[in-house]
Amino acid sequence: MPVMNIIQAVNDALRLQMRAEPKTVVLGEDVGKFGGVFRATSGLHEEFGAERVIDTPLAEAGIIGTAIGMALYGLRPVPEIQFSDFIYPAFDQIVNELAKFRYRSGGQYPCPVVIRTPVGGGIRGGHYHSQSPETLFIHTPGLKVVAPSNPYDTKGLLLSCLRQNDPVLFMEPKRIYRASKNEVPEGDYTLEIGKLNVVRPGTQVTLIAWSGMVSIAEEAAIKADAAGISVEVLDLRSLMPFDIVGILASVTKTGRVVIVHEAPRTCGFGAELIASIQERAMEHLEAPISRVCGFDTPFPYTLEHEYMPNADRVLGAIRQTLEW
Amino acid sequence: MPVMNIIQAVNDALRLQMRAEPKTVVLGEDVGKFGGVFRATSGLHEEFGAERVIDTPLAEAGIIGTAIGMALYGLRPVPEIQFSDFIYPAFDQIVNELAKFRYRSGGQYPCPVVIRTPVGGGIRGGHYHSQSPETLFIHTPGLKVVAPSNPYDTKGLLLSCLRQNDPVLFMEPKRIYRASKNEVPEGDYTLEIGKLNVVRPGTQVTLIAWSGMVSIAEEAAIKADAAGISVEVLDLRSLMPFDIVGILASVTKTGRVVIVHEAPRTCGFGAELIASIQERAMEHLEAPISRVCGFDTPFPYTLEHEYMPNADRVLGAIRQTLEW
Amino acid sequence: MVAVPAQDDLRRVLDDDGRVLPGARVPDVSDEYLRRIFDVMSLVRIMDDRMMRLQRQGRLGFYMKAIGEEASHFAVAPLRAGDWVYPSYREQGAWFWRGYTIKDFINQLFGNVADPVKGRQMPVHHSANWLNLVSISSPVGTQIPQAVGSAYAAKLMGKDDVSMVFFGEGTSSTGEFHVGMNFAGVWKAPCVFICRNNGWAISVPSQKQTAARTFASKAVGYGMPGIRVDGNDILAMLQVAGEAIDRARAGDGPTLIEALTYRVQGHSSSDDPSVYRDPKEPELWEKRDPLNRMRTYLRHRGLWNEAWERELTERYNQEITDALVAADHLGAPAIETMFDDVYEDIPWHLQEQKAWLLQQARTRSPHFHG
Amino acid sequence: MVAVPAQDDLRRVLDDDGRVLPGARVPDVSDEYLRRIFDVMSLVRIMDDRMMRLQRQGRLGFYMKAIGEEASHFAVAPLRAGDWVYPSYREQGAWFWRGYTIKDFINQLFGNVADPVKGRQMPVHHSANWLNLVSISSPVGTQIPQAVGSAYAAKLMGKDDVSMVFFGEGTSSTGEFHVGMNFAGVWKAPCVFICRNNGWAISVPSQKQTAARTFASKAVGYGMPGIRVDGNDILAMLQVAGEAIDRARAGDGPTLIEALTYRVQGHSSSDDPSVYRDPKEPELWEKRDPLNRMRTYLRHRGLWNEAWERELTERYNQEITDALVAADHLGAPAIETMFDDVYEDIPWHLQEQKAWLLQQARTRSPHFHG
Ligand SMILES: Cc1ncc(C[n+]2csc(CCOP(=O)(O)OP(=O)(O)O)c2C)c(N)n1
Ligand SMILES: Cc1ncc(C[n+]2csc(CCOP(=O)(O)OP(=O)(O)O)c2C)c(N)n1
Ligand SMILES: [Mg+2]
Ligand SMILES: [Mg+2]
Repeated sequence: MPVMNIIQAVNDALRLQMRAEPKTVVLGEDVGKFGGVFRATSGLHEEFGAERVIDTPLAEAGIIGTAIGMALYGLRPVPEIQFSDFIYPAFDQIVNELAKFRYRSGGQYPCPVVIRTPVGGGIRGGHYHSQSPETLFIHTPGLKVVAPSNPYDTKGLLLSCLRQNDPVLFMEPKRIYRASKNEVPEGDYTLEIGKLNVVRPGTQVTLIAWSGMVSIAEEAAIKADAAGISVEVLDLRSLMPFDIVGILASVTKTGRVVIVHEAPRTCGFGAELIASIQERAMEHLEAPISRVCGFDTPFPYTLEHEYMPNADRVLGAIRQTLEW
Repeated sequence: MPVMNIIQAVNDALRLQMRAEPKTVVLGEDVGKFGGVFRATSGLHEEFGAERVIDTPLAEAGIIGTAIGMALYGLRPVPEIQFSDFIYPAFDQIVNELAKFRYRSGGQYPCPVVIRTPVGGGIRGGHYHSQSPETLFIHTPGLKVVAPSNPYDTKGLLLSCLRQNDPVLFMEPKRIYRASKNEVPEGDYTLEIGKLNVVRPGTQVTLIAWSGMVSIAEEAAIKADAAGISVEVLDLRSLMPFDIVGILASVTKTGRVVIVHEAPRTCGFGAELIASIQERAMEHLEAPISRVCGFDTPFPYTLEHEYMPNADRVLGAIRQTLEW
Repeated sequence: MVAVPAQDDLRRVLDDDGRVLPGARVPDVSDEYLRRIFDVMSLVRIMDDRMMRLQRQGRLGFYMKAIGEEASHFAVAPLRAGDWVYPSYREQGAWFWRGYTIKDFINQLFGNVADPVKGRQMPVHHSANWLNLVSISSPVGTQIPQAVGSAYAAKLMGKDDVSMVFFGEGTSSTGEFHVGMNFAGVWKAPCVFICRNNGWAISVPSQKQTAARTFASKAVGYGMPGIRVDGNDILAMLQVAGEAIDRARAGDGPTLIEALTYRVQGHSSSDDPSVYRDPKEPELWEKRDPLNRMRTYLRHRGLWNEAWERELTERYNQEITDALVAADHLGAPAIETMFDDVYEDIPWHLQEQKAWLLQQARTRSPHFHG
Repeated sequence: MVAVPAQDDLRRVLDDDGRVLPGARVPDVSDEYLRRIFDVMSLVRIMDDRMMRLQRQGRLGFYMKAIGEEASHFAVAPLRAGDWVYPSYREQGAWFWRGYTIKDFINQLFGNVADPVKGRQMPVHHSANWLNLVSISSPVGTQIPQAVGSAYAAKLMGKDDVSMVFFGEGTSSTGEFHVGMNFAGVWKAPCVFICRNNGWAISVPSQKQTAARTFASKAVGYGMPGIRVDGNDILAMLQVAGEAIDRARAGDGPTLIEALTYRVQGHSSSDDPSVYRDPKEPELWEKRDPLNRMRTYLRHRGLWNEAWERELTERYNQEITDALVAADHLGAPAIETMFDDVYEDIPWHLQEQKAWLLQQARTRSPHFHG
């Protein structure tokens, strides 16, 4: 099996699907000849032409707004938002339109648009090239939110997203776009949306992460292991819907939970996980569920490493959970 | 003391402040001669003229974008977003600009804009006249979020907001705009932002609510009382920052918590409250914290009463919490 | 005050009294077609009147009238059935013309079990995919880039379908208007933009929306033709819409049409225009009423007589009454339908919430219909 | 390919070689003023060059050059100190002209403890409230309605300050451009809009941004004058900007200026234009280089000699070197400053997070500066 990075996995999934399904089109800023600022759509313009790999004017509301109209008419648009920090001009189209079209039309108008967008910090991008906005979309009924952490999952999940009929926010962890590599089957395969992956089995503490934080969680788990603590690492992969069964299976086993995310702590998705777990498994919990998150400040530039969760902080939380 | 409803309290606060501070200006759609679709700015145009009570073109991004520029230059703009459902075209201006201006400029450019907007359901307004979007703004560092439930708090908190130097989302509970009445001092007074109000003291269960749900919570508490259950009702009033001290004081006393909000359950502010409470007071909790919320669907029209939390549902949650 | 427009840049065929203007070219349309338009235009007038009365009686939550603006709806008349229409909330004529029934319309207003959108949206937010009429949204302007997307999609898929989108002049101030128009220009999308300039956006007069001389002139910024037409002149409407549709279908790109008309009454059933506008202003415009002008024109052309109009008025009134009676017997959608159509399948958390609600409903709620 | 523009609708004073065009009116500015402009324009060129080399050496995270577009920055030159400027990320000249120092500039790039924005933003996102230069944002277009708000505020407060806002031609596609321009038109706001049309928005050529004939023509839709100027012609720039500023200050409302120029190099240090554009295109434009043209003009006017330019080049190079050395000795902002300026006061939850981080830092982090 070839080894790919996440960019290549995205590219491969798009190419396969565009070959298989002529209705699939890609649109966004710089996605054409340039192949996207991260090169995720590289080569697609050459293979499928400017009509299916569309360099749009600079307007996210236009990218999503027209993608909605394309989907209603019968295409399968895959808009790219260059950085998730720039998704907000399209926010109305996403939360008031895309998310609600099927519902508000009584099921008449499904709207299968898959929005790809890089998320997260760690690239010295400051306020506007680092945000992790998943909460905003998870809180919006009608959207699915998928957040893979590695190339294999990226390809399989992206192909699944492109073939189902609900709108999806597909979050790509930009910090590890190239750094994360694993074996990826060449041809077609899909992964079920809504299922977590037990990245590392363990018995004492459940560590929940997604997207760019999975590798941090693994690092922390390895350090914990060295200190004699057995940590089970869950990669959620899909945030809406999220895999409550998989989470509870782990939590009822360990009784202790640490959640890691990059987004600001307050009202981050970690809060929902805590709420959902304690509602269903309070009697199994042996300590408060703790969170290692981004701080409740805008994402800073110089101090970004101080801002972002790291393995030491996660390890600290693991220890505290055990000591409680 | 005169009795006012919430609309009158808003109007009174704006009028007082506009008299006291010539830099205060009101802008938005229909806020001028018409006095706003809910008449909250009624009479201001007559008293202060079209230059300070500005009917804008139909563009929320323009309303907030220009308000930001006004505030930077030295005015005290108070934009109205006609329904909070229509705030999303201004979302980029709010989360990427307004919220971050002070921070990103190293403190050079404070941006004191107070956005007033009606929230919540119950007026047969369907998808787009009923939303409760607080999570999105609480999750955005740099914004304050204030959500009064009655005229007295509305006036005192609005005056506070207009006199402090951070941007605020001021959420007004439209369902009870006219129905909620109480005594309101005529002149000037302010209430501290960030402090909850114990609406009804009790001993067995802490019931947390804000905005339009406070009256539902009270109704439930009265029913509970009749059934011999003593419920302490907290009106949060301010959601960012929220009054953790006040919450913990109640929770450590009762050990049982029910949270009520209209917004969809998943990633609603209830989740954060649960997370924050269990992190700090796990040992005091005698049952899982439960939530009575809007469902994770778009806000429906015909079935809006089935959608919205009501006293019976809250009472049910109270009972379950006690039975746990 | 909205001035009666300068003639120079305004396309007209009929004068204010419904007579063909000297030198004007009458579009080449059949008698039958014109009579059908008059028929549907009358239905809109009748429906608006009946529904507003119902609303005033407290039997309907909300309504929005189009009185005085009905001719502009018939920009859809030259379209084919396969073409797509993105209406705003004030183009009842577009719905009826394309085959949306009185029953559909009334059931939507009541949000009952027969409502095509299952009671999900407020009154006047219709949707009819079988007629290529796209679900109406309350946030204004969002439909504009969407229509451009459909237009582009048709082009890409090698079909010659045209998309048409309606919006008010106030909506031209939104960012969505700009991005939609701009994409359409760049893509040469087969899309026709109908800006109904009815003078008011709730309480805000059109002069406060823009400093541009006309709304049609905004087309310059998008490299497409902008045409200003007397929106109360059915013949001029049919003509400019027909030309724009033909251009679009021929691959010559989009057109912006400003249909100059007037909102004779309140913005919606919740509005009271006496608070903010001079009551003489609507009077001025009543003389230019589109239905009256069309009637006069048809009479001159020998296509109208009183008996015919009386008959159709009675027929529609009866149909509306029947639909109302039927609607009265139809209950609300079942409570469990609240969880359908959020997604294609119902995910676990909604299954859980649904089960909980049904449990609650069984034991407590007075509203339980399930 | 970005065509060399038609002459007809383009305001020019100098030809491509820096000679005054027959019949052109030279703006009435002093020799000293022109020499100052040349001085600052040279600084921009030198700074861009040095910083890009630094970036290539891996000593700087990111940089954005303005090479070939510098003349357009001097739209700010006719402003008064009290006027407000909202730059985008590519107008270094506007900063230096108004008094932002080389040290400020370099400290910002390094995000060190002397950075005026405390290391909060990426390189090239300056802010200088003491110069009425507003904090730069990465999301493009957001500054446009903001500038209109400041312009309105000045008017309301009875001051005659003007606001000026810069953006690229790509940014004219955003909704923010539209809403800002439209509000400005309606409010007759004293605001000057400078659209730097440099032909490209990253990899997207200007013809893919709009089907309008020119960007200046978009002014029609907002009822304001739109002027197209040779943005590489310093005299023409000063002239049209001066006129627009005067109009604004006199209460005659806003103006849109399209400054036609060209992005000779990559979009930013992260970009590689060879992937998407013909390398011959920049060559064409190098002949129209604004600094060369200005130099020639000054020489003809007797205001330039080699020694002077050599002296200023050396002086600036030295100042930059000094500032770099100084910057090297300045550490990052203290870790606890991360929690300042989110709000005026630090609320409890940030106090808690700050205490936690300091505790962590003390025990673990290698990056602890506090
Ligand atoms: C984005 C958004 N903001 C505000 C509103 C509230 N609103 C509903 S209709 C309306 C006025 C629309 O005026 P216009 O576009 O001229 O259409 P008309 O009602 O005249 O047909 C406003 C402000 C809305 N629906 N959507
Ligand atoms: C809202 C938003 N979307 C996307 C981007 C990414 N981006 C940064 S610069 C740029 C191109 C801007 O082009 P233009 O406005 O012509 O300015 P120029 O870079 O040519 O000076 C893009 C797409 C952004 N910064 N903001
Ligand atoms: Mg209107
Ligand atoms: Mg450009």
